[in-house]
Amino acid sequence: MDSLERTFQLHVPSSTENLSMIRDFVGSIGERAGFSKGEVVKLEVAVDEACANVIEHAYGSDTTREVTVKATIDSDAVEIRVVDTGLGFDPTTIGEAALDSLIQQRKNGGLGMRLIKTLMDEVHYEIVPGQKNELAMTKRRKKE
Amino acid sequence: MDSLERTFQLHVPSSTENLSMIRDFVGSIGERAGFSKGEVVKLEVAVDEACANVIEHAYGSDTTREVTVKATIDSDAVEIRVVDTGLGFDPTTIGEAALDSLIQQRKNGGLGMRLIKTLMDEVHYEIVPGQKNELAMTKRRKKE
Amino acid sequence: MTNSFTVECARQGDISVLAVNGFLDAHTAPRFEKSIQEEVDAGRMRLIVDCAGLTYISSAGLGVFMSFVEDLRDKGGDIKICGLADEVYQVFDILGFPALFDIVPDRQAAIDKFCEPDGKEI
Amino acid sequence: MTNSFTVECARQGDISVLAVNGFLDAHTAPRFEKSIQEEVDAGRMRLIVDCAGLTYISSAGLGVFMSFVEDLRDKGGDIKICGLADEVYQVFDILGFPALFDIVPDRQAAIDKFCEPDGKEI
Ligand SMILES: Nc1ncnc2c1ncn2[C@@H]1O[C@H](COP(=O)(O)OP(=O)(O)O)[C@@H](O)[C@H]1O
Ligand SMILES: Nc1ncnc2c1ncn2[C@@H]1O[C@H](COP(=O)(O)OP(=O)(O)O)[C@@H](O)[C@H]1O
Repeated sequence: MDSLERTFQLHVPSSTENLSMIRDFVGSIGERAGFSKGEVVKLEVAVDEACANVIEHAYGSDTTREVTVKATIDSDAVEIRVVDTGLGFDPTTIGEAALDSLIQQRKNGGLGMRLIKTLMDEVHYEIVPGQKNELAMTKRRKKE
Repeated sequence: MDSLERTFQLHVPSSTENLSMIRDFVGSIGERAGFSKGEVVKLEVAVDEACANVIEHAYGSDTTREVTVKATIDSDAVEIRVVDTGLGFDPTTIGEAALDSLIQQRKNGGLGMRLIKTLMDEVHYEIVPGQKNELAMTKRRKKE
Repeated sequence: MTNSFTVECARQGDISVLAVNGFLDAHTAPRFEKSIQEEVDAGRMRLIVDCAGLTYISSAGLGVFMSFVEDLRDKGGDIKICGLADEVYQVFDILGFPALFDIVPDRQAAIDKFCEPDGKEI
Repeated sequence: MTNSFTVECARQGDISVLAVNGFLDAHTAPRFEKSIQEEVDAGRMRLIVDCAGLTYISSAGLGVFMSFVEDLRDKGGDIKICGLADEVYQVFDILGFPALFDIVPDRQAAIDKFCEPDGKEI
């Protein structure tokens, strides 16, 4: 029944207002893939973080650009690709600060990428600055 | 605040299983546009009918094709375009049977297009059989 | 989940009450059709569809009512509909169902309808 | 609506209880930040955030807790967190919040925490 690969795509304007639509979309994908409630929420959070980063950092909070979320369900996994045409960045230069030091510095952020890496099984960036930046994230389906 | 035109797009495989995702998508669009609960449901039903027709008639229930739903919110209206690359048809040849005669003939359908026309303010088809068929539907935003 | 749908059937005397829940669309209508077909196959012609748990209906769901009602009426039965939420009722209403089906507030009113001599007929 | 978010603030003695409801993400976090800022500006340093109505949180929401807690503690106050649903708690947990914040089952337990001498300090 699930041998066939199924692909889905959502395009929304780059406003944080649309993060809820992105979560609903990704949540439905997770349900289709048979993920438990807890796993569905993890998928939603990871994609929410990725898209919030695109809106804030790649597009500098310009709400008139486009965020694309592509989802593929196959027999092994759900793959989500978040695509933007904004600034881009070099993910290898981003350090991981510990929570206690972020708190001491009164930071209100710096946890998004760690959350994505923890919640998903595979994560990688393909960056072509100003042209197309893609964050591919995979979450495996459990075999039971 | 709403002077800017905002566009959204959803692509899903042509399975009736995905009608619920389409409704969720369109429902969020309706909420964004400030429609009441009843108006949101009308929008959902109209687009559901259009997409169910694409799946059943344009694609002959082949679940491996793609249904595209494009939505635009501007200051006056919400426009939804349902796009397929299936068979196509001539909408002018489709008659409107009365409910009582459909019942007498034990029909389980024949109401979808009427529902779309009743629920939306403007409806028109652009058909290029086998290439691209588009059903454009508009629902006006009330000025208060 | 916004695509869940269930039907539960309870038999009371010669009346079958089908309680539907969730979303009745082109995906779930075949399940509803099967439930009604089972009652018909068992010779049960007096059906109440209790829609109190129904969140959504499209024409594929309405089509199930349309395709069975005439045969049931020919055999002295009917489908009575009850418990419609406003948003669901508006879809029945737009297509003219209230003129051709008994649509009543609740299950008891539907049972009472079966006791009246004058059922709606086309 | 899956993007609704509300905060209600109630003051009990020198403790302010902020009851949050709905979805706390990058879109709604500024509203949460503003509510906490209002308490801080009013000189109120003992805050309880009651998350019993919270359906969802992302790092933007967590960032609000992070950015205020150190200043509050410096001034003898704190933020206690209560009422987390399992799905919401897992996000706090993954990022190590339970080691650095008092996270308790309910509002009463949070009030009790403020009466203990040994609040968590970094
Ligand atoms: N999609 C992106 N485009 C550009 N820069 C990004 C992107 N994602 C992350 N970054 C950079 O990486 C940093 C760390 O991101 P993250 O861990 O999510 O924390 P935060 O977004 O809260 O700063 C950001 O501050 C930003 O400089
Ligand atoms: N998107 C479409 N592609 C091809 N044919 C269509 C399409 N939409 C409608 N039709 C044709 O119009 C007829 C009437 O459609 P409709 O009123 O929705 O009722 P139903 O789908 O229940 O038959 C269909 O039976 C079909 O022949």
